[in-house]
Amino acid sequence: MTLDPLFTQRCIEALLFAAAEPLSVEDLAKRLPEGADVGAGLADLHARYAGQGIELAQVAGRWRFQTATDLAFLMTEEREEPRRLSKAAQETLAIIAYHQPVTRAEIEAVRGVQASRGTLDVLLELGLVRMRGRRRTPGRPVTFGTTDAFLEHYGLATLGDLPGIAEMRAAGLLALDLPPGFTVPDPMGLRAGEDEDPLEDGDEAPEFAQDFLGDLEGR
Amino acid sequence: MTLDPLFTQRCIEALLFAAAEPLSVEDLAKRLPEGADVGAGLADLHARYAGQGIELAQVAGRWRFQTATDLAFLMTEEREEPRRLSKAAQETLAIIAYHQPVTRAEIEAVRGVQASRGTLDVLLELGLVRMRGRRRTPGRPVTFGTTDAFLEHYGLATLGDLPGIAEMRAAGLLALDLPPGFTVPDPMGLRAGEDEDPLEDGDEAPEFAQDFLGDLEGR
Amino acid sequence: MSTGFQPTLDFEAAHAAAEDGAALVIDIDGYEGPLHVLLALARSQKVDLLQLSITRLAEQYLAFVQQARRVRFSLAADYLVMAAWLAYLKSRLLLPKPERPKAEEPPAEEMAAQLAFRLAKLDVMRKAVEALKERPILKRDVFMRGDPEAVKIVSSTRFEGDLYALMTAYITQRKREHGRHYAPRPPQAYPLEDARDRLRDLLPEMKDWTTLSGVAPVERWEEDPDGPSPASYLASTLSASLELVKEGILEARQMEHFSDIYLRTRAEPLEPII
Repeated sequence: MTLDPLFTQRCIEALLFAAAEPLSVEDLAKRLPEGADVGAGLADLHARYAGQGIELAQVAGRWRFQTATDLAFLMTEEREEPRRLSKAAQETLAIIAYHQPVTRAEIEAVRGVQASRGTLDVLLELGLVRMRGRRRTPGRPVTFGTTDAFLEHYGLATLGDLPGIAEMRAAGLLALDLPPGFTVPDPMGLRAGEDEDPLEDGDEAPEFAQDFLGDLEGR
Repeated sequence: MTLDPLFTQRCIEALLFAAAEPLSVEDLAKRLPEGADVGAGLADLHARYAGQGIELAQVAGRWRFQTATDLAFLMTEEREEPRRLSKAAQETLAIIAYHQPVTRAEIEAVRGVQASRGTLDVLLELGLVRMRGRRRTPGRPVTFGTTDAFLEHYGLATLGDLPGIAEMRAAGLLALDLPPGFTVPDPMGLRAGEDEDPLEDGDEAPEFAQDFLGDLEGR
Repeated sequence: MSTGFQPTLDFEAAHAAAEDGAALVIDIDGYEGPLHVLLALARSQKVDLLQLSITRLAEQYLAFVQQARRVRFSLAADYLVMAAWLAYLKSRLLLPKPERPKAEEPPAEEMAAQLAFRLAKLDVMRKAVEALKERPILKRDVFMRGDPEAVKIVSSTRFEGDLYALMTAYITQRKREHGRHYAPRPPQAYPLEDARDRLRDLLPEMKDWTTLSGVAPVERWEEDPDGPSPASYLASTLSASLELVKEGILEARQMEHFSDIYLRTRAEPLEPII
């Protein structure tokens, strides 16, 4: 038995509209009468809404209705003051997004600075980043990756849709293992013996350490 | 100056969609670019949505989108309990994960409150937690541990991949004022074979097993 | 927010200044570390980062560090380490190659290429940050339905919670556990001395047999619930009465086990039993 495609389309429309969060094809299929072609319904719906004030978008592998991008100027009342991420946090988020799964040490290696306290925490707390597991290397460091909330926030259907990721990968710029014998000094290594909490090691250059952190965390 | 009617229609569509409550014609006019014909826009929109899964409706003189009335059957079916773990369940799960194999009494000792009946049941039902065996101590209490589904959900290859004390500190979860003896147990703990019996041999303490299971199911 | 410093790292300004030829940006607060400075300087060469002139970059960086030190006497070790390494690399690049290169060190050109590669890596991440900002961001550019019908469609097998939440849940409890202290209050006893003194005062009134519970000041417990318990009043009074019996000024009797104990003042005191 096949269902009327128009009916399927209407059902999907109503479900997506009513839902508080994006729905996956499976979520939809479960709610729809048996035999409904969800994929086709979504495609029809997508076409019907193209260019309208509301659009059908795929984020994190799920579907949602959202207002058209070009109408953002109207939404002054709905706009929420976003939590402003520090430059360090933004860069860390980008590195995690493009390199995941990635360890803290690898993030630091790309940035050339030790991750300040608060940078990763903020991302974890905001739910943009999550711990994924552990790298199977000595020390078994924890790896980080992005969450569905990250994809939803930036309106990305999948991680493959990250801007420029294909080009970066092709250019080898996303490889985490640097070429063998790479020996740019690791200035952090020099301080490894000291406490990892940089707030305490003020004895070397007190004002600077202080300033530096104030700056990094001043978000 | 008159605006493109299609543009007006799109603007109204987006505004009504994103608004937290129904909007009056005045509300809309205030937020639209000057010269927009709100009445005509609403009429166009109403016509466009007629017979779709979403409809434009007027309630108490204000406008809003709503799901088509004939699709209400889809909505009622959906009122399903969201599976958000309660705080108690989340906490209990965390203790079981880190301290397994662990008895109910031990869980209560860490939490400082008596485990409510439902808490463990929910975790058992979700398949995140399982009964592992019996502790070889007086009373032979049942011990709990996590399941493969638990590992899968959290993206862990093995229990050894659970973030340890170092990661907790790195994530800023551990303050410096912790007592010196503070440790986080290794969930791979090799105690398992030593003080635990497999669950199957329930014949040694039949009444207890009986009670216990009755307890679990009697809710 | 620290007001004394640039709260948002102003790379645009640094970049622009670096582009004015050899102009150096002294405000090192604008940078997070040596690599970020190097990247800003490298961009001023306006070439593909992988085609960078490392010797020129090294010179620019050394000049930067020198000026920065003039402005701010103490400069973080990272900057100095990088400066020393770049000076070394530059000299190796300029010097004629030794016939037999030292085995433990890669050729200088390779090290230079690797530095360029590393800068390129940081550069693409910088660009990625900008590209992400251009995305239609939820609640800034695009909006979900303002008033969803409160129907949350979550399949029952899916539940919320990630490792961070699990860790947080665990550690909050462990912290609570450490903050929890069990401090039992030592039980208060009715002092024997007080009981004895009180009983002596009561002696004149105890010509007739009186029950022990009638004599013990049990009712005090109601006035002062934090004080000794009724049992303690009873016990101390009994002990005191036995002492007085021993002294020969009080009589006590009990008809059978667990029945009431009666006390009476002895009309004629006996010789104390020593």
